[in-house]
Amino acid sequence: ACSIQIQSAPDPSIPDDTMLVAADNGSPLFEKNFNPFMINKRVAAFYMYEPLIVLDNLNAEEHPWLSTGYTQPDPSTIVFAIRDGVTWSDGEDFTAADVGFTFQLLKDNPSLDLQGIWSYIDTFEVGTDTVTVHLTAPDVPAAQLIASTTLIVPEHIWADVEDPTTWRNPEPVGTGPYTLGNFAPQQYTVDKNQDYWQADTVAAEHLILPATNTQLDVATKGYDWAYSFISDVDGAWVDAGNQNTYWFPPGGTIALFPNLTKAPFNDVNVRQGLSTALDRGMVGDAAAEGYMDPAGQTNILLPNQADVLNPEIPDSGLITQDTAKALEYFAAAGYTQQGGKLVDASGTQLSLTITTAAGYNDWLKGVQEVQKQWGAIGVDVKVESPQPAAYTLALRNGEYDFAMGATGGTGNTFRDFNNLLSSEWVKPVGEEASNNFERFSDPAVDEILADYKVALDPEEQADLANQLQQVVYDQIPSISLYYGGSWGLFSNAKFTGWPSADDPYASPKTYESTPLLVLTNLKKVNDD
Amino acid sequence: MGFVARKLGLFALTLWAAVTVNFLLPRLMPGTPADAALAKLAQNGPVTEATKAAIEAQLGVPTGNIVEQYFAYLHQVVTLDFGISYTFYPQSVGELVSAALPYTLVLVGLVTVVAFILGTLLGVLAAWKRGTWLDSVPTLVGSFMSAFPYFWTALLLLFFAGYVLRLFPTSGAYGPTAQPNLSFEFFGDALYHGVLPALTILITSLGGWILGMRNTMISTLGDDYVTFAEANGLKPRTIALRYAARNAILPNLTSFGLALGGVVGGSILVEQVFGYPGIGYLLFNAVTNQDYPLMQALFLMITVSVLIANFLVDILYGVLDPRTRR
Amino acid sequence: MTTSLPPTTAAIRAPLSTIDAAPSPWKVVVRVASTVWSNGKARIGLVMLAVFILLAIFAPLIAPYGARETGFERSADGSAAHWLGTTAAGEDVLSQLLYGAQISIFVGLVAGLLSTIIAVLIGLSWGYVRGFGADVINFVVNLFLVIPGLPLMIVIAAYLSGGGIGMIIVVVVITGWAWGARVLRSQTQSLRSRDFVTAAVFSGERPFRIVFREILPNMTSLIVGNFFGAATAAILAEAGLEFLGLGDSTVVSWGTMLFWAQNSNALLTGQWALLFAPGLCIALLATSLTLINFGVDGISNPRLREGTKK
Amino acid sequence: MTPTPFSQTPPAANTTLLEVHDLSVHYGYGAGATKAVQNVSFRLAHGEFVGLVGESGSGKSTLGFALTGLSKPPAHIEKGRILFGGKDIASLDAEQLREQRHGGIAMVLQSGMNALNPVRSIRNHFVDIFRAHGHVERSRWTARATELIGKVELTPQVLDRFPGELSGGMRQRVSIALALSLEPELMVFDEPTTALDVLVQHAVMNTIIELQKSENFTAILISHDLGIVLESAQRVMVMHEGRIVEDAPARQILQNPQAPYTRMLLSHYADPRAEVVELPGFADRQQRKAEGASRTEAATHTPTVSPRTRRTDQHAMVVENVSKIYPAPRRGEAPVRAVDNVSFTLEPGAALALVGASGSGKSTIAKLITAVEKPTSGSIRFGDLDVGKLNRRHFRRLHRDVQMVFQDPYSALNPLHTVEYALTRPVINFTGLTGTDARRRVLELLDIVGLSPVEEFAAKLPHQLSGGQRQRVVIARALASDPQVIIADEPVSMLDVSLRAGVLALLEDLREQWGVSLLYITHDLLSARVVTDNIMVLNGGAVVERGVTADVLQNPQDDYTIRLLDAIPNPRKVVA
Ligand SMILES: Nc1ncnc2c1ncn2[C@@H]1O[C@H](COP(=O)(O)OP(=O)(O)OP(=O)(O)O)[C@@H](O)[C@H]1O
Ligand SMILES: Nc1ncnc2c1ncn2[C@@H]1O[C@H](COP(=O)(O)OP(=O)(O)OP(=O)(O)O)[C@@H](O)[C@H]1O
Ligand SMILES: [Mg+2]
Ligand SMILES: [Mg+2]
Repeated sequence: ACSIQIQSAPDPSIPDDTMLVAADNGSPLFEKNFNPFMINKRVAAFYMYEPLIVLDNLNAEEHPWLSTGYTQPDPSTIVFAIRDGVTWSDGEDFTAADVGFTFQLLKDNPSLDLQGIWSYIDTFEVGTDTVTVHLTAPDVPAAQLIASTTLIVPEHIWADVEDPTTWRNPEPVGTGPYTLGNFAPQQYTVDKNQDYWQADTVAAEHLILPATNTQLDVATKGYDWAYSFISDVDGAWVDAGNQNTYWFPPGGTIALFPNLTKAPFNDVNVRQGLSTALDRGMVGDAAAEGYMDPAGQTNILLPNQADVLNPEIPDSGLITQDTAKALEYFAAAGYTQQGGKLVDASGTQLSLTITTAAGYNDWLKGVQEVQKQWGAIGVDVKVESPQPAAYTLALRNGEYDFAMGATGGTGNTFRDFNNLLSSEWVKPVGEEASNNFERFSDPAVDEILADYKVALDPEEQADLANQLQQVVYDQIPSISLYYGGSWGLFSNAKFTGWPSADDPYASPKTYESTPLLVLTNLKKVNDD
Repeated sequence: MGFVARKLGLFALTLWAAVTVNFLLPRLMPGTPADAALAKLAQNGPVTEATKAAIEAQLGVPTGNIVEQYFAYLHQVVTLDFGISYTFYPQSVGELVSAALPYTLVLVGLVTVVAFILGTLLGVLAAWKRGTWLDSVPTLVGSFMSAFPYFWTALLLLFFAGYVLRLFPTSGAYGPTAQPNLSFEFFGDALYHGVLPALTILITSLGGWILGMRNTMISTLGDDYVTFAEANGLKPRTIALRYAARNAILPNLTSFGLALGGVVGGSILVEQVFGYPGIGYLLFNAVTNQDYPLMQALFLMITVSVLIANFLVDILYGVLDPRTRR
Repeated sequence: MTTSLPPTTAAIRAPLSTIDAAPSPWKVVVRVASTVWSNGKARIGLVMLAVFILLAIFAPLIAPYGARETGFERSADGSAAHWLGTTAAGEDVLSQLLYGAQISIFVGLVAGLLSTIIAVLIGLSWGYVRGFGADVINFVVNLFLVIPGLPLMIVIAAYLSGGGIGMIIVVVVITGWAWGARVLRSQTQSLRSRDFVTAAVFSGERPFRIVFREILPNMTSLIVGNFFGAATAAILAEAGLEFLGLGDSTVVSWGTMLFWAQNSNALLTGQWALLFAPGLCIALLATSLTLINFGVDGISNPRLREGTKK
Repeated sequence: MTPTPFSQTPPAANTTLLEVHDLSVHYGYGAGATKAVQNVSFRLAHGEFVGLVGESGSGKSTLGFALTGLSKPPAHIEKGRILFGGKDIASLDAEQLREQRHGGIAMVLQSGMNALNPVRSIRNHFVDIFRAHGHVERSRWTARATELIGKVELTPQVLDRFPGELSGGMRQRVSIALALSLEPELMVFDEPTTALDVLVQHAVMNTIIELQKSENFTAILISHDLGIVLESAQRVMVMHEGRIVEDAPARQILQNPQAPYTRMLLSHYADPRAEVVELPGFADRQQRKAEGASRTEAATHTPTVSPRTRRTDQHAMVVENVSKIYPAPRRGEAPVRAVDNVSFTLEPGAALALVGASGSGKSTIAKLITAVEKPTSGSIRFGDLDVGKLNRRHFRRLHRDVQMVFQDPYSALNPLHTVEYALTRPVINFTGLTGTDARRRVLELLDIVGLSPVEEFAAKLPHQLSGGQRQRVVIARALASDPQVIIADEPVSMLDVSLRAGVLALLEDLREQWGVSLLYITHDLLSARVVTDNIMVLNGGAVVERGVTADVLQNPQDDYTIRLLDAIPNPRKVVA
């Protein structure tokens, strides 16, 4: 429905083997920073430096990468088998020593250790083609974290760097599929690494990454790959031509975190009441304009992680709106409807404030829908949207009633539940917690998590995961609303083989390491 | 002499207070720079405690109590070394500012001057031809255009001239592959990219100058020296320009001074819409990311340039108005 | 009367026929209003403003749907049911436009009024006092003039987030009063040297009364002009803040409409009316105030009145 | 250099230069129009020097602008024709009109002080004219400008100055030189000397008269001062309410005025040096003194509250060795010694005149006495009040007893407050009366100053009052606190002759009736003569002469006093 239909008009000077990618945003100019350990690095550093394994956070699948695999002889030991035949882009051989060097680098420079792997690692040993990591405590899932988030850098270059914490690595040398091409402050290109260890899987010879990628740009300038939510995507993106398609799989669960230190939100009946009163479909529709599905109350992403789902939970965990049932729950908690208001014994109306961040507009729209629905059963709901920094602070300090937030989607089931439920994160209100902001604490659940942490047997893992889903379903530590999308926009004009609902082999994200999966899976359309 | 000393004292006091306010403003905002960075990261997934610690270490988030920070800041002000930006870590504030400043100065500065000159001329014409279409058209169109919201004008221009008609580039200060240098080619490229933002500022600021000049000029037109000049049969052009306009422009210089001082602050909304790499864009990023070092430096720069611009206008006043010469 | 007045001064006993009825404050208002009305541009402005105000007041009656009513087709083009189409969230644009007028006009008028009041209080005392007091005020006003406006707004907005429209008004007022204060001060200074002010001192009046009963009423037109200027600035500032996402995006105002329009990329989805209409309304509302100011200028400066030609 | 216009032979060529036929000029249109000039007709021959007199607002300037084609909207010629050299001015288009300004009609504006562009040097003013008309070659510009500036008795250095750097008199001369540079056939001088000091005024008038003789242009001199006109013009037109009520040779006007209005104007001239000075409404002071209080008794005015009865103590204002030095106005210049070691005592009930040219320090003394300014040295005492060191907070104590009548009744009243409000405030503040008592007192005050019916006047706004009525309100306000001392700083200089005498008589009356002492500040020696007993002459801040008013004026000792007396225009001098 477009009165002025914008048409995609790709720049004819961009050849067929070159891909235009909206992956990196300058502010508004690019700073030439390819240090993979910095928060402000160029995104293409992810295409140049590779992890030991690539974890697809959509379906929690591990892909062996610089390591051909790892074994866990006991819950506190990991042995990585290092891939042979990999060379750095300057021709030097990649070895286990490089992996060891990288681990040591992060130990020596804690400020570079953004994922905090050294909070798990105790020591490590470098073998000829293995690296063995000893953890400080038994922790099976830590292997995945260490393996998937640590980008390996070449020792022969980084050993001479004076201060790696500020070094901008202007001429990056990595093992990845791409090397740096032309760099200008408003756009840079990366070129295919012809000596890449799986060079035959890489179809695109060049990637162009402009510094500004407004939605208008993306729609009109013939981008091949972008990661962005576009309103009315069919009208604005698909109809713009250029064989555009899109795939918006769930990348996490958007949920409302109740503050469990506050009455009456510490009453599970109140939470159940609030949860049952919601029409999640409408909330998701309002927030994501109908592109995302309502989320089940299990902390599992569907359909991608369907095989983890606890089959005993009814309806795949999806709660349908049921006002009568909600009122029953409220009655159990001592709340009754009076004159359209939900009041407790003393006649005070149930009132709460939902905190969300300014500028997170999909959340805001969702919250407004929640406000409407809860208002309809007589709850007085206020909405606050402070700046992101203040929102983060409120969340971490536990100074809120209900807060919007994202949960799950790390690609590691244990971590998804641990972050949400473990009492290890719990801090008193006023002190910053880094996870479990709702401050859920249950010794029984802690026990399940402890078992999970050391479980090596997949059967046992699955069983524990089922128990945890039941906990989330019954105790409502967070009220799941809808899935947060991964907004993949693709064009089939030059390259095909994009991830899709039919072939959900990877997340459509353009940043972090999953793009490696995509970049090694594409095929050129005109192979001449 | 006592008068001058007092003025200078007041100037210094204002400067100090402004500098101090600039220090306090960012710190009055809730949350720290690390929280802002975390909030950004959290959009991509949960963030651990270790991450926060690493971020804080990376950014060098200020340590010490507020008094120590204040003195460290004063030291920075004096040495003009504002350290490393949080948002754009590891770039230094100096690096960032010196990269952004030229574009803002040229774009906003040039347009401000052009708008002032053009608006003033149109205002003179309107007042001189009072009651004719030369008066009513510029004043009505001017007051209408000056009521346009900046960003709205920017968006419309961007959409129609940029995307529909594809006449001008839609973002950036120069072509995507260009490397900034002093060549003729680059200059032309930069000029081409500046057209739309410049047009936006021109459209929305022109009206104010037209109206201001028209009103003061109508007042001076009634002054006795204008009547006397007419009685002496001077050429209408001479009367309009050298008598009426020449005197009418003086009061408008003060506004011009403030506007010029504001140039350094850039035009946040316009730069935002056009992704123009100027100070305004930097400022917006700094503020929304609680980038203390960058914010402090930018605020200081803006404050000082407003003070200096006012000072220069005072001097110009002295040159243009013999009455103030002492 | 039997004063010893000489016969030749009979002229002093003015022709009593010219005596008007006792002046009431309403007469002054009527006089001011008629001066403004007599200006063609101001007349257009007043009519425009009146239309906007009426639309805002009667929005609930005129608007076809509720401002926040959703559930219509998303991003639809104009149709008989939705003259200006719908938003990406499935709201009726026309209804939002009508309800949005309430906020914009409210913010404009309230913020304009408040910053004018502050400007008057500070500008007048600044103009009247001398010595240390004047230096202190001068210092404060200079500070507010020198500190960059929009950034200050952003910082305050970030600090006061969640305050809704009230916060926007506070921000606009804090950053907007200083200029008016400066203008009013210089006018006060020139008025304070008038004889009638000195005469009031001789009448034993206290400074407060001199400032607010003798000087203030003589600046009516300047103050009214300042009000319209401040209101215009407030309307534009509100829109700017909302557009940057620093306001309260849950209310429906023209500013938030633009914010959501930009956010859902109305231009990309072809919803040009969604972007065009609120901006145009802001521009027209602000223009109406600017036009009224033409008439207000004429009150204090007869030269700025429109020539009464045939 | 006393001008003697009548000794001059009449113009040789008696041909008509300007012919005005049934001219009406209106401001605005329709019923609300101000008919500033109505049905005016006259002829002007080559070389004539004609005076145009009339009170403020009678339409003189409007006529002057119409003649020179300078009428601006809303002014417009409603009907009639102006033929200059046979050509109708109204028929010329803008450019033709502009071109004819060289060798045509030039005008020196009423506000000559502001007629120069403040940001252009005097030289450039000349250059602009030369360039516009091209009647002087570029090479001769400086020479011609120097020549012209010399004709108005200024030095060539003036050329490189800016208007702001010149005194009012110099600026007025520059305006005249500029007009002269057009080599006009007819010059219209609109009040060329208003707002100038008496001495400067005298000098400028002399220059004009000399110039007219030497350059032999035709001149119209507009003035509200019949004295000035009669001293210089051969023929006088008297204007009243937009019409010319009398048009006759100067001598005839003086000796045999026809119109009652002309006669009224003439009656207000007297020589302050005369043995006996009488003005309409004033018997001579000495005579009155001799007659005793008979006149006062005649005024059977009995106030309901006798103000004096409450006073037990009467104080004198004692000024001793007072100096006031203002900081230098520009860097590098000397500080201004506005008042220089002045001492005097104002006894209760006395009337003291303070005279002197502009800038001689008169107003400064008034400010010092009223504590508006503090003296640099010396002391001012009023009873137990040390006025010189009075704090702002104690102003009320002083102002209860010392009040001021302002020079300009137009700006001394707040245009937005009614007369009643203006009078009620001091009554409430100083007498403590409230409600109906205060109102009664206000009406009484109006009655005292002769504004009746009092109720009606109480309700008026200043713009509904004439200048004289306003000044009466100002006086009433000064009386409201029942003061002991009234300072009147040039209370009539802004008023037309027709209103002056009434106000002066009122002041005089009040003093006699209520026993207040009066400090009368003026540069007008005639009025000083009629209202005061003693006089002090100020020059450059210092007292140069003092004594009994009549003695000092009849027998001046100081040179400066003599010059002041000489500068007074007096039509009778002409015939004498
Ligand atoms: N611009 C104007 N608009 C309307 N009325 C005007 C205007 N200028 C003058 N008048 C009116 O025209 C009449 C004549 O004014 P004019 O200036 O000619 O008087 P004048 O004799 O020169 O007085 P003065 O001695 O005060 O200069 C007055 O009643 C005045 O109020
Ligand atoms: N506030 C001031 N600052 C500096 N100089 C001043 C100030 N007030 C007056 N003067 C100077 O003091 C001198 C005396 O001024 P004053 O006003 O007393 O004269 P005046 O006799 O009242 O003159 P006029 O007849 O023009 O009113 C003048 O030279 C004047 O310029
Ligand atoms: Mg006049
Ligand atoms: Mg004086």
